[in-house]
Amino acid sequence: MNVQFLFPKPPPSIEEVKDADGDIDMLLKSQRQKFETKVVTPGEVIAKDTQYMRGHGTYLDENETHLASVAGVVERVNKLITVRPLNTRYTGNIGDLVIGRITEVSNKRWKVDINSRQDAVLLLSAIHLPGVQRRKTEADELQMRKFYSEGDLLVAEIQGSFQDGSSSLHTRSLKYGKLRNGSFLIVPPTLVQRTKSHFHRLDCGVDVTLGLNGYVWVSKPSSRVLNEMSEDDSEYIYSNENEPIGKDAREAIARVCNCINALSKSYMSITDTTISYAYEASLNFSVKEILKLESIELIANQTKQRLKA
Amino acid sequence: MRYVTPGTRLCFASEYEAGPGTYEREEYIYSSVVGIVQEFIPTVSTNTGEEKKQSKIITVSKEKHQSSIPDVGNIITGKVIRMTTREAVVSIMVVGNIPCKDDYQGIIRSQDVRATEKDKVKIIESYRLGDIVKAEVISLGDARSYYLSTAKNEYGVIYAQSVAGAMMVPISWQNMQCTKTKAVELRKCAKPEDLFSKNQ
Amino acid sequence: MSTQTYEAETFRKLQPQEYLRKFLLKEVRPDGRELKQFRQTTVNLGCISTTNGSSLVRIGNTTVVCGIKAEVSVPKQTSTKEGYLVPNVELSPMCSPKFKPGPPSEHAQVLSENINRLLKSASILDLNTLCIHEGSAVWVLYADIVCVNYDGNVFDACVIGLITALSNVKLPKATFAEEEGLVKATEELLIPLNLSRLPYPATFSIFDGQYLLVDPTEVEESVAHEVITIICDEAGQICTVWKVGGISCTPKHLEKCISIARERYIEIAAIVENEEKSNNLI
Amino acid sequence: MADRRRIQGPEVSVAPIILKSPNKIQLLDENLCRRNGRNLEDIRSIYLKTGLISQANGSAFIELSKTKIVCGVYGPRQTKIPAFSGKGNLNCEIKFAPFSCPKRRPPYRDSQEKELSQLIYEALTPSIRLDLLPKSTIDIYITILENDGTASCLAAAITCASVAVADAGIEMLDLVPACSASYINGQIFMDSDLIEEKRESGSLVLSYMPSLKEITHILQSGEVELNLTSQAIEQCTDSCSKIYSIMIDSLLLPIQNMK
Amino acid sequence: MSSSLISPSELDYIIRGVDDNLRADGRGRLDYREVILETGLIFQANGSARCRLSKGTDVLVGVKVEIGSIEIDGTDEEVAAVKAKRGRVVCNVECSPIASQQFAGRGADDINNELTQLVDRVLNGPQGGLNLEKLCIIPGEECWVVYIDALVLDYGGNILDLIFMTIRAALYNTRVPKTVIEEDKEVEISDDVEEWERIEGWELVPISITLNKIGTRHIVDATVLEELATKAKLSVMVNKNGKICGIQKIGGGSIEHGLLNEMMQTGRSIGQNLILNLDKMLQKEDEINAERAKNDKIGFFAAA
Repeated sequence: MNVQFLFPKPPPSIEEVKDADGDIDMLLKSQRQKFETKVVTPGEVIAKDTQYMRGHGTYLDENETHLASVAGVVERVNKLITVRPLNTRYTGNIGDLVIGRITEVSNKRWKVDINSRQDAVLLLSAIHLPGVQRRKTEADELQMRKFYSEGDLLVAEIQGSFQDGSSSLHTRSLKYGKLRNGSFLIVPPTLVQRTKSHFHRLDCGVDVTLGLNGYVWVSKPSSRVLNEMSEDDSEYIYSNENEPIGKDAREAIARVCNCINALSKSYMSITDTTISYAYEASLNFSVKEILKLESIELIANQTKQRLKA
Repeated sequence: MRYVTPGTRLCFASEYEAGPGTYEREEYIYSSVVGIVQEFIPTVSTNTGEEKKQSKIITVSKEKHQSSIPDVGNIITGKVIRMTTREAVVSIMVVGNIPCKDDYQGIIRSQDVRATEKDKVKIIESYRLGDIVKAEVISLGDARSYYLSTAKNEYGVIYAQSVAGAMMVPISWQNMQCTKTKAVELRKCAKPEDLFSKNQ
Repeated sequence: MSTQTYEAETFRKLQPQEYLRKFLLKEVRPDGRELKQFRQTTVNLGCISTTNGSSLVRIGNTTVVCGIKAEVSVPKQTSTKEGYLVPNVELSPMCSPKFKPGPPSEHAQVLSENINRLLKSASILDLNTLCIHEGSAVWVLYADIVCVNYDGNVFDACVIGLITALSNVKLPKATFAEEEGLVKATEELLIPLNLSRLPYPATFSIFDGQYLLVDPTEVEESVAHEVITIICDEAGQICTVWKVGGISCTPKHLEKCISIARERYIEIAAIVENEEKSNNLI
Repeated sequence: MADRRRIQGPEVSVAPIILKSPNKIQLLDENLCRRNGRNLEDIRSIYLKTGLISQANGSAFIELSKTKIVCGVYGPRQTKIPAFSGKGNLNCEIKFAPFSCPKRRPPYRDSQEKELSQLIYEALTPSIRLDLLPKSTIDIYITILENDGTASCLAAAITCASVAVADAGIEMLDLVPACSASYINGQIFMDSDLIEEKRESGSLVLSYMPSLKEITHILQSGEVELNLTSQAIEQCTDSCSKIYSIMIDSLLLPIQNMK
Repeated sequence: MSSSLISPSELDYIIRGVDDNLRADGRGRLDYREVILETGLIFQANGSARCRLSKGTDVLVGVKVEIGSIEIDGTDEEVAAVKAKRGRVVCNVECSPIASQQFAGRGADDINNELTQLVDRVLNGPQGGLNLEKLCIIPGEECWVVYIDALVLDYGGNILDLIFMTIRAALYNTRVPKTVIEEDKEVEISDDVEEWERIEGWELVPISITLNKIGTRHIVDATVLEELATKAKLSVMVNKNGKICGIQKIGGGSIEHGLLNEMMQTGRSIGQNLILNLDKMLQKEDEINAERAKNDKIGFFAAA
């Protein structure tokens, strides 16, 4: 129960950014160009060439020059130039996997917080209803809180978007639905990359669900294999009961959570690989030691090195 | 007769089942209201004919009634205070037989007005402002209103004034007649029952 | 509690006007009173020791507490000897479900304003008697009337409360120390106020333009829109007549009201006198 | 700025300076007896009555010698909070009457009243079964007519409000009696009045559910040794049990008299 | 953001974690997060400090000392005589809307009032530690008024403890000018910064330890989610000598009689330990500050 006090550390000045191998790179502006990732600030010139197409986060001035309108990383796909903001709220794209929290139950729909500018909408017709494939009934309409209630966490896919820019979600698959048996984290959405799958089972026996909106769910794998047709299972998917979680499992979950936090603090992208690397690097420490700033730095550096290798 | 106050320990939880006005905490049952302790053995007829041993239920009947709040399944009486094409807003004044101290808000959606031909319901042909309506609570509804239904014979308008300002009497389940001008107006009427007879 | 009482309650809630009408047809009121009968009135003087004068008034269930606190201030430049008497009525959300928390409702403002007007127009207290030192220091009497239970006819209760609390006020002997600019007062409270008259009110409601209801309850007030208040003093003289709401009232009604108000005056005066006597005995 | 909704007095007014007789107040005499004849551990006698406010769903009035508090409970009634809640909502507001204290209080709500309201809310919430009252609000309004010690006023207000809630027929886990104590010169003065309170070095207010043996609120100020605190907590819980029986009587007597 | 919502399964996970003495971030029940401390960062103030929990709450406190008049309460002479010889402390706590969505608009009013009253009550009484009599300049007329303003810049749970820690650090950092009373009762303030002194009694300024009752057990330094799972909070204010300077239950929920004693004991021992560590750090900070004063500082919030 010792309380540790620390002094703040000054930020590394640009001239002194150390590479993993210990060399000092002089990151002058001209040299920065060499890097694949180019960080720009609003108003900075990205390209003078008129052949490029203007994408999100950029604008054209009267000389047809492309300028950044946000602080972020320049990305180029063929001729389309975009700037991905470093820190932003999540913008929904169709097909994205997101984790959300129910904020309101209203007429035939739920409002879901997905770290976006507006709450997303989950229609009653877009969820998996208990029982064998069936239509929603009036009874369902009157007891929507039996499925999801205010505060519940769920994983869903973005189905489409409305005129006002808010997204609509669906959970019409057994992969999606209510989240249980674990712990919830928030990371900057830009750190989560779009990958083939966002459900990962790590070697340490922990499930990680990475929402593209920066919400992350770390949990113990469910012991139950779900079957679409089974009546029992479809009741089960809306249950609020956790399975018993042993101390070891709990510790593993906590460790993974802390590793993800360490990565997000070091502003490193969060994928199953980085999490595994960070996890292995963290094994030198006890779980609660990973909260400390110095261990976070060490873990992040080791992970960086392994990524380069 | 045993009078108790909230928090009075009544008995062991193993002896009785906690009924209304009581609660169970650890191995005891406590009273949660001011009132009289009562116990009874519930009569349950199981359809299989098996003799099921029922535990005794202990209750505390309230000496002073809490201002009633609507719950699903309650029959309520209220006044129509606002109407749109899709729903009628009702100020719930009485729950069961107990008047509320403060009114609650409920809505009757057009699909809940009557049991048949739901698609053809027009709110304006069923209710008017100021009508006294009897209805059933079907859901706790949204943040603001309870959801009500009048889709049964005994539910609907029980008291209404005509355009001329006089009382109206029901002449069929969807018509009411003014006692003064004999004009007929459209309403979803409740099957008449002598609600106020004792006072008249 | 039988089912029948519930049904009566239900009827009252849904059709309050009809409900009252049915009683009045039989010349009786829902609480069992006759039409021209006042509810039982009690006055309790000096019940709050943090005040210079206080009074608790109950008319039936209606309860108000009036407390008067004396402070010192500088008189106005135009009238250097005049003190202040500041009456305020507080209708807190505690006394009735009708009131919401926050600044005084319109209803409370009307009550305060009417009482203030009564104090001024009937010149009950000569404000010059509140002078401590001309031009420098005068007494300020804050008369705060707190309604505890709002069951109709609160105005009568407020006026009775204020008048009796004023007659209960005892001020300390105060001197103005010129060099320090401070007022120093003795610990004992001795000096009563010199009230020129003690007016008491009577309030009536008219229902359906024909029934004259004396001392209406909250339920009666909510359906009867015409209200008449008559305030008279010990000589039977009328200080104020107020008629609010509704359309009109007949001269006959008004005459009747005045004669009842005079009788009522004698009744209240007796109640107050009794209370003062028993207070003095202690 | 002048408030047009109230009758205004002069802009500034002050209480006169009172010339006191010079004899010093003796809190304790040689027999450890207090000014009002109480022993250190005695609380003042309590008068508690329910049903004073006919307009409210439940009400109570408490009097501890000079302290006088009225409480009215309204509800459960429809909540005005826009979000749906499966649990009832409790709202407490306490108000000092302008004439209740030695110094006149302003008629609007000040920060002390806001804090006391919060404390009473916290003391009562654990005892009320709000889970049974979806979408509803219970409003508890308390008016202090006369204040003879702020800590004891807070305790009395909690006691009074708890009885008023029970009187409203609202389901509760237990009644919540509350009691206060002052630390003066290393001694514990139970249920101190205003004069004692002004000389205290610290105070304790404790509210307690006697049947469940759970403490619903505790508030201590002043620099106190841990064991003295423990002792004061014990004394307060003892006094709470005494107050508890008075509360039960106040609720049951009217019923028994009726029958 | 739905910052005040939590799902039943998260609740269950937290409660069982507390039961197992293994919280969601791997800490035990009585483990504190790291605190990052800085003092003397507001040059306009007489003293200032900023404390942050490693990933969350951020509190900035400024202390300003000004000359004010002594207020006289005319109702009780004996009490008034004591008050005439004392300075005053005025506290204010404000939760900035940038800290959390729930503080936006009027959302912070209640919590601001509650925290302000609590801090004010603790620091203004004899338990506050500060020697108020030393703050008196002319008895009955003028005194130093110590304004303590705490600003919550980020919210990650456990605000109260951090506020008290920061206040203690800021008071350590505070220097009061020397005064000379001239013959005509004019107060002259010395300009010589070297002569300025700490407020006597800062060592005894208490800190708070908040214990959160989750399930049947209690934890310290709760995170936001843990606070949502908390049934009742007990804040215990402790000073260097291990004396209890205030106890307050916060939030709904009740505490069993036996548990209360246990929580008070825990609070006291953790609190004393915390003060010890804090003081060590403050002394080191003095040295660093002296060093830093030689260089120009830029980037108020730059440090990570």
